[in-house]
Amino acid sequence: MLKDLLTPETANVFVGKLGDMLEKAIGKPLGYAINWGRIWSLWPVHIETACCSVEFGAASSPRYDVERFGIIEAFGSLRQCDLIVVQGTITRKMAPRLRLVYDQMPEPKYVIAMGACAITGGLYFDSYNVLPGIDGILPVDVYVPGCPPRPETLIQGCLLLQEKIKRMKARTIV
Amino acid sequence: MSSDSAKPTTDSKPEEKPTTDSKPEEKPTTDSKPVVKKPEEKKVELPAFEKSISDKIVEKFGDKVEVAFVKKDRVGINVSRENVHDVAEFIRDGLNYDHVESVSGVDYPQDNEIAVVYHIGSYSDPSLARQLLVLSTRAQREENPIPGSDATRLPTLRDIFYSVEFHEREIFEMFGVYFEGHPDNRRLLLPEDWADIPPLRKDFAIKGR
Amino acid sequence: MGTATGIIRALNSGIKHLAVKRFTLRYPEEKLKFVGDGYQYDPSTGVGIAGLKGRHLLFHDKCTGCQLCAIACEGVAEAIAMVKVPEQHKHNKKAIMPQIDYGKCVFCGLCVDACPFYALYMTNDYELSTFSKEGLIYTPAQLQVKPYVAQDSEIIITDRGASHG
Amino acid sequence: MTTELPTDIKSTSSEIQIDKPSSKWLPPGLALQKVDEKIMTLNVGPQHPGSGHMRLIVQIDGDYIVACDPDPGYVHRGEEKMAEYRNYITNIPHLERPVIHDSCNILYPYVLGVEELLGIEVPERAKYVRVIAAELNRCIYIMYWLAIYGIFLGHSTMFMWPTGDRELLIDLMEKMTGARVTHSHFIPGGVRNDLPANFEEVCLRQVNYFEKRIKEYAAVFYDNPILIARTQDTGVLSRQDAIRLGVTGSVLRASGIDYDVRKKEPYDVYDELDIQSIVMTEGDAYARSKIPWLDMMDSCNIIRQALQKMPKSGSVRVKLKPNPKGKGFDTVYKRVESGRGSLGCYIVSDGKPEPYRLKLSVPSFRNLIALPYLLKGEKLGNMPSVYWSLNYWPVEADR
Repeated sequence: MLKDLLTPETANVFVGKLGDMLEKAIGKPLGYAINWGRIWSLWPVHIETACCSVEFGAASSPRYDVERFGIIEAFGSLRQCDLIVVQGTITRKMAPRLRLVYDQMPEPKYVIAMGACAITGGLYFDSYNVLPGIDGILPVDVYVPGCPPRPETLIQGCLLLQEKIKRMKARTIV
Repeated sequence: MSSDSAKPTTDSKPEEKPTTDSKPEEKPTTDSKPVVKKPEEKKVELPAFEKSISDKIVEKFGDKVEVAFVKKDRVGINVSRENVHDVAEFIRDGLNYDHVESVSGVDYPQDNEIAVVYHIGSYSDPSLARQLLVLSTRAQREENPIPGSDATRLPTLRDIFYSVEFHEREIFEMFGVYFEGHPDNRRLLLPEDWADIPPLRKDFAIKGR
Repeated sequence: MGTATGIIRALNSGIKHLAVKRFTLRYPEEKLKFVGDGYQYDPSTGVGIAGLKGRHLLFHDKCTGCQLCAIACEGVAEAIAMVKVPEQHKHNKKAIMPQIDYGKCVFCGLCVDACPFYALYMTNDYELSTFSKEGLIYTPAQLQVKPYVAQDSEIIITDRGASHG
Repeated sequence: MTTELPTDIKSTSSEIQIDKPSSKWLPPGLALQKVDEKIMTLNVGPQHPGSGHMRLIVQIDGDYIVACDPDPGYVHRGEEKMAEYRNYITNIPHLERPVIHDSCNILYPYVLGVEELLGIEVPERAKYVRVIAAELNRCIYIMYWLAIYGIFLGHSTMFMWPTGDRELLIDLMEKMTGARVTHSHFIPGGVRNDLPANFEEVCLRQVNYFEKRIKEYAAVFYDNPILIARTQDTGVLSRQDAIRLGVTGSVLRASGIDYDVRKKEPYDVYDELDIQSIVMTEGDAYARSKIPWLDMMDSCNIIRQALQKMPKSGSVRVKLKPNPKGKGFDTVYKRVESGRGSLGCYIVSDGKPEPYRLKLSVPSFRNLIALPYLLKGEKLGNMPSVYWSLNYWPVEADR
């Protein structure tokens, strides 16, 4: 019977089905494992763009110690980072540099917009030199409001990002 | 943004013409009538030490200078742009002032002038530690500015007070006042591709205002 | 002081910290205790009441739709917009109430100072992060809800250093 | 390595040959300038842990810096322009943003200036509350500065300890004003709200503990031979040059000039308090980094004095009219001693509710001028210590 089914015409279909089954059996746990690895090593690029960097520093202070969650560890090279936290105002002079930094990061990469200035321009909605939010230049994953946000809010935002990564397809971003 | 900035602002009404031509006899504004307490009008006498400083300058330069105000710890001098270099030199050598704390530009479109105000202080003379000498001069203002190559020019004070270097660069980019003799009239704060008029002029309107 | 003694002193000072209590606030499990219920303002005396400047709380029964908060915010961040509400109040003829965009709000509290009818207060809620910009816009109905914020730890200073309870 | 001190300071930044803007002109960083076979141009920043929000274009010959051209302006947000469109009250949240961790002090000259313009008398208790807030904020600023200084020198403990201990004071400020860093607490005519119940007691306890903690930094940081080797005799600024460059704050006091605005031109109640201004004469990076630390102990002292002398009750705020405005044309220049040095605010009013022109004369911008001068002839490895010892906060300099 098996011999009847495995004609040269149907072999391709069977191999394809087998691949799908394998994908379902292994791919999902594998993706989960990959994502699990990603969420505990969210290392940010060391780029301060404005004053929110003060609270960013406070978040890694002994009081809040955000490295408990495996996120936001002070780290060196941007070629090995996968998170960019835009800490506040992006001016017209800074915007090309920010994009340049983002483009140099390896995939997958995530963006957190920290502070009112990064989300909508905040106080500087009518300034001549400030971008009205960073949506125009970077795809933002999580918005952390406040001016500046409390470290707790930043931690909450990072936990939201971990939650989001957990539910992402691991292989959609190669 | 560039389209907004071309049109002049409407809120600079000509009737409220801010001038610094107030005479030294006018009462200093430190004693202006408080809203809440002390409603009595008191007879104003000028602080003696500050008066002596302004007298020295007037004695030296006569009617080339104009004393704008004499308040507590502050002496205001207005000078025309031809004499500002000489006056500044006298302030350094004759009066012991040695550094510039702040250089601010103020745009007066109704006078067609841009004022540049130097706040000069002294570290080396203890008796002048509280004092600030406010030296104000005015540059001609152009309706359509081409920073660096129009008539909006002033002599630099950098060879007298070295500390004005970055301040004058800032004034150059924010107001378009070119400082003749300044070695480094480059852009400082604005983006490299800034092509609009200098932003702190009054006819540069910001979004939605 | 020689180089060796200097380094030994530095190491010694660091090692002493093994005995010091842990200062870390374990955030999602325990939360900070604040003074009062949030920043409030008393228009009759013109003085505020100390408290955290967090998310706002809007009392629908007191808001008259006078827009003073929106005018105060105009010069700061333009975060407050007046929107129509379905409910009818006798004192609110136009049926408009503030809607706050926390993507713009800077938590300065000047809108609370501006409100003459005790209708707008601030609360201790600070956990506002979202996935989308739209999620940061709080409508009058959302602002009405008084948030529950757990407050259970404070800085305690003992001989073995400062810690969070 | 000491800098050759020329008798007559020549321009240092102008020696870099950068072409005048033209149609083919590229930003100075993107266009590689070939100066010499030996000399290399190096861009530090704006994405670099050692520069923050600014860029330093340095030219190096081997390991020695030949010239340095600072390129600020990455956070230039046009505060001064926007202030012309806002009234005296709504300007308050704006003007504290340049230095959010020193926000009381940057607001102080503005508030004093507006009070002089409007002729407002401040209640006595409010003056003391302001002084306490300003001194707490100075400590918060210096602790953050110290933390970053530690990171710049590769001393991670000195990042962790100050950021942790500064939370003690942030906690106090949060009780007092309701925000961690951006307080918006000072207002023309006093402060926004009164102190919470038993604040004095908590404040005294935490400040005492804080002072005990910062004394420990001597062992781990200031007496550390590695730090001394890295910073002593680095970037020496002589007394004469400090005057000519017009620097301010700890940079000035490290060069042997006793100048503290709190002492020389006391504002609010500083004339009733005992202030020592710490002066050192070495003028190197070590002295510049030690003075803020000693300043903090002085600040703790001032806070204790102020808590003792403060009236226990009374009004803290004068009620203002809506849209207050000055009378006719007037100018005022007020200055205070912030965490970085003398901070001035120049307000020109034309009788409208908005200022006609507002200029912040910020210490960071004034200290920036010393950077090209100090870095000339230094080793590249000393750049972070010299740069950050100037007490420079880029956001403030750009405004």
